[in-house]
Amino acid sequence: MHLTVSYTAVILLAAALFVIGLYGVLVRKSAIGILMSLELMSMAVMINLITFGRFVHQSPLNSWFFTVFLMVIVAAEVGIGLALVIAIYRNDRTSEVDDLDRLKG
Amino acid sequence: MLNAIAFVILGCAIILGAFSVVTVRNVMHAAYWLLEVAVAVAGLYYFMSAEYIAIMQLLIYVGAVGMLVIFTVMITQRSQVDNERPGVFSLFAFIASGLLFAAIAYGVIKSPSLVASAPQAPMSLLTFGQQLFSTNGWVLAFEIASLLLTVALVAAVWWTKDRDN
Amino acid sequence: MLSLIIFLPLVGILLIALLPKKFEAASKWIALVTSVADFGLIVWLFTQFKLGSGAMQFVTKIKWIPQLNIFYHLGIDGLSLPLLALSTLLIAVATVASWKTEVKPRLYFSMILLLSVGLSGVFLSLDLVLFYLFWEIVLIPMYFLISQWGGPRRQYAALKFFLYTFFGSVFMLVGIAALFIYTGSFDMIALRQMTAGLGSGAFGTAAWWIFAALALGFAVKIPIWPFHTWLPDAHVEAPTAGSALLAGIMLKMGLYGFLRIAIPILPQAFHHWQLIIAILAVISIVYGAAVAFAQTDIKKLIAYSSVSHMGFAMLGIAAGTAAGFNGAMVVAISHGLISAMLFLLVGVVYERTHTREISKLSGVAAAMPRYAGLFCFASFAAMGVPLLSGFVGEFLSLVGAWGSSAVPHILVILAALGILLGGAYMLWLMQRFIFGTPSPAVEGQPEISVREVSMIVPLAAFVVAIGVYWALLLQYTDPIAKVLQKLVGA
Amino acid sequence: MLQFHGVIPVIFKGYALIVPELLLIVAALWSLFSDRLPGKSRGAAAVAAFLVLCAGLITAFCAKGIALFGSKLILTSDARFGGVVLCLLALVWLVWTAAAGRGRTAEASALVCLSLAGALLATQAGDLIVLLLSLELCSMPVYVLIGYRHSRAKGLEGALKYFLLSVLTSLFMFYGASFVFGLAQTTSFGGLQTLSGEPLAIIAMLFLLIGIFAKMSVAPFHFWAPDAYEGAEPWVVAFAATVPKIAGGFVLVRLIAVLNAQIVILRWPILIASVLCMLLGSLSALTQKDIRRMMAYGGVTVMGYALLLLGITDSQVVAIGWYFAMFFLATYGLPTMGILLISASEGGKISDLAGLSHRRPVAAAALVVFALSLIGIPPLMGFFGKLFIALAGIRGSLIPGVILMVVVSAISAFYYLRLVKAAFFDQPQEAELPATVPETALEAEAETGNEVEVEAATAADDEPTRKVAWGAELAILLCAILTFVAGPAAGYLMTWMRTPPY
Amino acid sequence: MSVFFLIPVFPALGFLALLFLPRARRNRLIALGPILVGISAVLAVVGFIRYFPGRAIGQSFANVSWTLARLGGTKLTLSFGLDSLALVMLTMVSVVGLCVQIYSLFYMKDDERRGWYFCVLLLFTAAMLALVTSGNLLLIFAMWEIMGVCSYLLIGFWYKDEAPRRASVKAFLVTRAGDLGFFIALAAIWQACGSFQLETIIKAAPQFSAATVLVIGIGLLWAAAGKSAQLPLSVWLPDAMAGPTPASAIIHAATMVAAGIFVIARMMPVISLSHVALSIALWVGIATAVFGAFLACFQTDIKRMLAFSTISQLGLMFAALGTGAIDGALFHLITHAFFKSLLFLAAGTIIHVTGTQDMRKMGGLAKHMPIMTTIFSIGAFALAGIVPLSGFFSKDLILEEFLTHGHPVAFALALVMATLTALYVVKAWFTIFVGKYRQEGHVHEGTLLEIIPTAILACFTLLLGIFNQGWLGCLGFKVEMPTMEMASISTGVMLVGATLGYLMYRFHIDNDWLAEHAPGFLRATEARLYTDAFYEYVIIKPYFGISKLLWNIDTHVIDGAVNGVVALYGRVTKVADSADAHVIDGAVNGVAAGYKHLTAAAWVADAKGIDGAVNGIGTGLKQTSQIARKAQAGRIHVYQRAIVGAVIVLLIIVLFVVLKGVA
Repeated sequence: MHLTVSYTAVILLAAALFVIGLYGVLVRKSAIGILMSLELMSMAVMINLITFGRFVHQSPLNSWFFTVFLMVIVAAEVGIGLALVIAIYRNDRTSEVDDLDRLKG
Repeated sequence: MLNAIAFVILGCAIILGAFSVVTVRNVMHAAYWLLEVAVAVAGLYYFMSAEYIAIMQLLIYVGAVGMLVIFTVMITQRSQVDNERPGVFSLFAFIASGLLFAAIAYGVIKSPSLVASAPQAPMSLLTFGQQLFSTNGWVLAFEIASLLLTVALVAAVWWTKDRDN
Repeated sequence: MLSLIIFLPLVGILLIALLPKKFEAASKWIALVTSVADFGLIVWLFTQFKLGSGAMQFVTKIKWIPQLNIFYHLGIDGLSLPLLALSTLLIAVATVASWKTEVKPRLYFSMILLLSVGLSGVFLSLDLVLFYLFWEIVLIPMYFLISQWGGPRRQYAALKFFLYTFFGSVFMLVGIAALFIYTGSFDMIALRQMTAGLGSGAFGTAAWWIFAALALGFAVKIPIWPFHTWLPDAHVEAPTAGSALLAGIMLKMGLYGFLRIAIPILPQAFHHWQLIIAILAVISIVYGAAVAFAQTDIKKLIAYSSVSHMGFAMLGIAAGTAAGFNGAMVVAISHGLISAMLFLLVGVVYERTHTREISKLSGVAAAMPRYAGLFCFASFAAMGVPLLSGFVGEFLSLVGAWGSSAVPHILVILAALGILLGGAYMLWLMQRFIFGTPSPAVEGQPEISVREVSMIVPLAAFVVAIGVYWALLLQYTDPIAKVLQKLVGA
Repeated sequence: MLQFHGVIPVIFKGYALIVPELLLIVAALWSLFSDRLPGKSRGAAAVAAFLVLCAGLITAFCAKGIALFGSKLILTSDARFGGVVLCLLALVWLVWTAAAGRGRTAEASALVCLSLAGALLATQAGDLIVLLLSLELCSMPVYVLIGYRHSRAKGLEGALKYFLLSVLTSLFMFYGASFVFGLAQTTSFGGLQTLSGEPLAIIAMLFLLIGIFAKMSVAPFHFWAPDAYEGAEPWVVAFAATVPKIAGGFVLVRLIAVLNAQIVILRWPILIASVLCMLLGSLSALTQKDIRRMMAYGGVTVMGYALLLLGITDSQVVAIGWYFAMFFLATYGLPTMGILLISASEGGKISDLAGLSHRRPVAAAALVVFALSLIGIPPLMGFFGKLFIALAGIRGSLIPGVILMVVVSAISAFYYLRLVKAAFFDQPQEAELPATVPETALEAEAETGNEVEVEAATAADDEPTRKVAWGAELAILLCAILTFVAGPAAGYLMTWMRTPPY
Repeated sequence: MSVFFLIPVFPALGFLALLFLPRARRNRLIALGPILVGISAVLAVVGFIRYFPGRAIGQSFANVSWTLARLGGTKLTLSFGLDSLALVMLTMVSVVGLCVQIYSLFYMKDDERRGWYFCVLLLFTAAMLALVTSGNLLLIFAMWEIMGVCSYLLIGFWYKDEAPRRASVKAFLVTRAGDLGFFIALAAIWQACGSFQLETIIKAAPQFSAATVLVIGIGLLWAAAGKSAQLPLSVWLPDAMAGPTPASAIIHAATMVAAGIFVIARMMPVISLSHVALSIALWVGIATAVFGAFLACFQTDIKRMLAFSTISQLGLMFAALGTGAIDGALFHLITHAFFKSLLFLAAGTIIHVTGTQDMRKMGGLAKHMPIMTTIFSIGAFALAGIVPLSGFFSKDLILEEFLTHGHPVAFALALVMATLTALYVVKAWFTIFVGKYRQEGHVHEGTLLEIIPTAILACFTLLLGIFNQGWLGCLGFKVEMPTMEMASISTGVMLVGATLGYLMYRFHIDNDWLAEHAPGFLRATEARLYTDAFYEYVIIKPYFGISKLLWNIDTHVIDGAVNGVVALYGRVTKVADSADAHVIDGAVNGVAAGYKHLTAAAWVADAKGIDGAVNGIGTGLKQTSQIARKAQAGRIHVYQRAIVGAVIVLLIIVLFVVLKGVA
């Protein structure tokens, strides 16, 4: 394994992915855009997990479980998120986040 | 063992894809880029000898999540114009993300305990399966996950029903 | 047994709450029956009470919050027994006095019973947190009594009453917390040894301001001179039964606090403050008497007279001698009886003439001779005429103060002057209110009714009993006074 | 230290100790299929209530210091106490919905049961993955509940805001968890104690903490709460504002207990969060006119009080601080739910409460008990909570924090008493008052059964129903009695939670 | 327990019996009064005869004591003791009491509140009898104050008109002012010897410190001055005449005023230890004597004249005590009691008959009421000190005591007082009984009920005069016949006074004459040498002012200060009257656990202080709350940015802490 330092590079890659996702969440205006950015961030987390499992831990077993269950969570969240977006769309004909500012104060 | 070249290619694909998901104006194109990133990540898993996870990644992210996103974009696409709305570049977000990345990077580089362990014995999927369903293992987590998905199901059904008294 | 005394009125409140609107009038009967039953329990307690021993009796100690060793700790001794009897008696008398309340009677009588719970709790609890808990509980019903059924400026008076006592109690809480920090216990009896054990040093200076914090909390309640401005407003605006209770028993909670908590637990700190308390007490006496002289409203006059009488009790406490402590306790009881009588009598006239202005009322003796007789009796008792309880308290306080090394004799002479001034405003009131030709407001008013007399007679009986046979009260308070004197080592 | 080392790893073949969760799943399923089952949606809520009651009793009496599923679930005594409190809250909520729920509430009770299951598991979790899963299970149903009336745009908007912000913070939590997993090489809490104090571990723990703070709506991450609650209906907010937050609280205390060694550095963010909570929460609540928003900010303030304790590092007192924090969190739930359930059938605004004492004296009395408890007037449990915090705070040398707490609780008295003032002293605007409103619970009994005007949930804001069923009054009364009794029973509860003596 | 301790009990029972009866039945039972006092009078006389030879004052034949209470461990006992002094006083008080009771039957027969009058009179008699026999200073003080209350009730008996009301208050307050001295003395005694028993006090007296003895002495003298109307506190007695005459007879002539002298006599062994106290008593006594006599000469009202004469006689007794020997004072006390009560009762009849108290309107009554005239004359001449009557002997004894104890100046002043006494007695006698009746209408003789009691008193006055050696000498009194030159000096002085009196009557040198010749002098006498004025302007008026001032301080300064403290801001900003403001006011008041509804006008006007303060807090909080709510802008992006920002900030803090290694 000549590139021993390489796995930290993967962690940094994951971090970059996480950060880009975060940037996306802050910038994107449409709800779906934000959801997609959130997906990116979740992928970053999973890369992180798998890399630890593979390179640091004795057996990658735990990391796999962790990743699988994370995927379940993300899938559920996407399910709910999109259902919500569609419901809002049916009400107001918009999914632009900035128009939704009735609740304040 | 990780093949350096494969890592570089996949890394670029992921970063480029993520960047364009975030910045491209048309939401549909963003969705496509998301699929691209998902595939790249699956590849990364494969190279880290986590084949099963790679397959799961493809199944869930590309198959389920990607399709759902595209499907929703199509439904809520009122007009071409909407999609073309220019993404605004916010300095605050950029600086914040940069700082966050720097902090994490600093932490990762400085951390002494993240030392590479001895080469692992190849792990068979059999143990994964057994552990998943043994009471000492992850059956509890599995059950909770199932409940989670039921909730998602109920939510989706409830919100998309027309009559709601 | 003691818990039964405290929580019996709660049963009454429950019964009243369940009364449907149609039977609203029955609530006063329930209140009366409960308070008389409570008083009966106290009488039974008197029979079981072992005289002469200064120790706590009928002690119940149950673990309440073991983590902070807070206990549900009740006990009774010579100091709290008479005060408890006085409080239950006054609650019963107050119920009779407010027989004619039409506005929301159910809420009114449940508030009175809640007050009874609070008061019995205060006098019986031996755990500082429990004591503070009941101390705050008493605040709420009194606030409602004043703000719901009071006179024209009741909101302001109720608000002022609440804020004064609230701030007082916040200081008290700080004191209690500090005591806990230094000793780790809330038990009043155990604290006496603990603080003695700690001696001076770090705790010495801390004891000084802990005593100040506790004393401030109690002083607001007594009230001592600079903190008394809530009393006249609260009295004037409270309904008759309310002000009788307020003056009759709630002022004594402050005295009880001093005698039960502040002095026995922090005797060394008491030495530092003894002279200051004495000075404030004498100021209260003279100031109260003088300002009472200038009042035009009878209730305000009696309120200021309460300030003056409480000054005597504080002088007795500041003296630190056995006679002084006895005097303070006797003043507490006798002032409770006398001021309650005076307020009830003023209430009788107020119910008839709806005014308390002295200028509008005169010549009551001609219109209502029996009423005038009772009022004169009460006034003489207030003036401290021998063979009545007023004299016993004031005499013992003065004798105690004279014998104490901490109180200079000039202060005692000033206090004696207070007795004269006390006589002055009482006589001045009687001359304008009772004697003389009947004013139009008083003309043709009906004589005092049997119900109203039945309120006054028990109180008057006790006043005479204590006045003639001093041991009736002193046999209970003297052992306590001896213990306190030993603790203070005046 | 929580008794982790003392726990007997009993390999439990049977599923006896997760029966409560199973019962909740059964209740959820029953509600989902309630259209075909007897009693329709209201019956479902009643059955759910019964099952929750059984779950509560089981957790109360048989869960004692046992690790299940290979120590993935650790049932310590404080988790048991948390479980019972959460079951109680859900019970009150379900009884109220059974009696006065308007419109189709089947899905709502199903979601509540699932969320409660998630909450129970979260408080008992002994493993990082199980913890994350249960937290998600606990908060996901709430997204739906917030947006329950999807015909109301405000509801959905609230739900969306809650959803997005909560997912964002959960991802932070996952990211933190991944690093913690990476460093500690295991996901079980026992293993986490070996975490070293290196910067990466600290950052990871901070991310983990941020995720939980968001669940508890602690100050810098509380922005979703007021909007989400205002969007939702009061009866939904009653659940959303109490159970998930309390579950989050218990999880936070457990995590802090686990990561005790490294937590010293994280003491600063906790204290900062606590101060922010108290200030922002109380000041914003002061001028609120909507009860739900006010309770949201009230919740934030309460979290501030609890966090104050968790910031103690003085070794002798730190353990006691946790237990007091847990006790305080538990005690704040009941009054909040009570107030919100009362306002549920009166309309969300404070002005809607006007003249409550004439219409519903029982509810008015209960309102007084709730308000006084939240302020901290002695006989009720709010006082004991604050007393403990004060004493532990002073002992743990956090005196400025305690002083801030006293000032803030004085300010909180202002807005809670405004409810009492509205209920007792304000006259209702509209003159006509339905004479038939039952004067006392007893008279209500004499009314014929508890017929409830089923009112189509119109698009208009939830205007108050005139006829309030006795069941609802009963639920609120139950809630008030529990709040009242819990005060003096504080000592018993603390021993039941095995709090170490002072 | 000998039966003689029942003497005070009978009148007390009478009081209790009458007290609780309604007015009608009480008026019918007034006969109960004289019967009960009669019984105790008989008992007193029997006691007197039984213990006739008697022992020295102080050794009690029989006493009974009981413990009232335990005070800080030491026992507080009360006791009654019968010694020769007590016996003599018992007889005197009960006989005078009996006569007054009988006389009152007549005097009050048509007053509709006569039941109440007899009830209080019985209480008074009981109190005086108890005081006399009590062997304990605390019991004496208790009875002392009870008598004060009775005098208040009796003086203010006709409460409908102004004069009695003011007089009763004045009397009670002045006597209570005196009682303060008693209070302080008691306190000093308790501190010194821990008991109030007379024997223990007198036994322990030598060990007292000089300061204690001085305090006790001055305290008791001040109390006696109050009770016996000595100079500084003598203002109340002349006004006390507003009460019914028989009441004045017993209270302001015989018993109550004598109580002061009695107590000083009882406590003489202690007081005599401090010479300062004795000299004070002497000079105050002599001054009061002369002052009283001087003013009596210019009184036109018969009762007021008698009042001033009582003041001067008491002054004389006080001075006698000042010499240290109590025999002269006590002997004069007893004789004075008889002839002064006789004079008062007779004056009562005269007033009843003539319908006026003004002597100038009377005249020539001798012709119409011969019996009353003789009785009145016996009393008057005893007062003047004419030989065969008791007044002469007791006054001589006092004069001798002055000489034997070396007080020549006091002796001279006493002679002046004697002449003045003779002057006003003779002047009064002539104006009332000689010349023609200046009013129309018929003057009739006194009825039987009036004559019997006055006759009894006249007999006692004569009896005491003639047999004083035999009667008093044995009861421990050192009484001997006055020496020839003393007798001649006093008779001479009396004759001078008498002639002056006759001349003033003859040439009508009375107030009208004085009006032209010495108006200033007349005003002075009318204003009682400005003693009343002194009290009015130096004490009472300023006291009114002070109390008004303190009340203002109370309502504005202290209250204002307290509210000020509550108001965090100095100047209260006017709260914007938006709905919010009301909410805040509501909330702020709400802090007092619920609050009916904002009675704006009355409340705000009154409570500028507290309301302003509390509003001050309210405004401050409202503004900060607006700012806090701004943060909740409503758009998701703002929230997300806020969250990420918060994360960043926390990260920086944590890293900063980690890097600096600060735990």
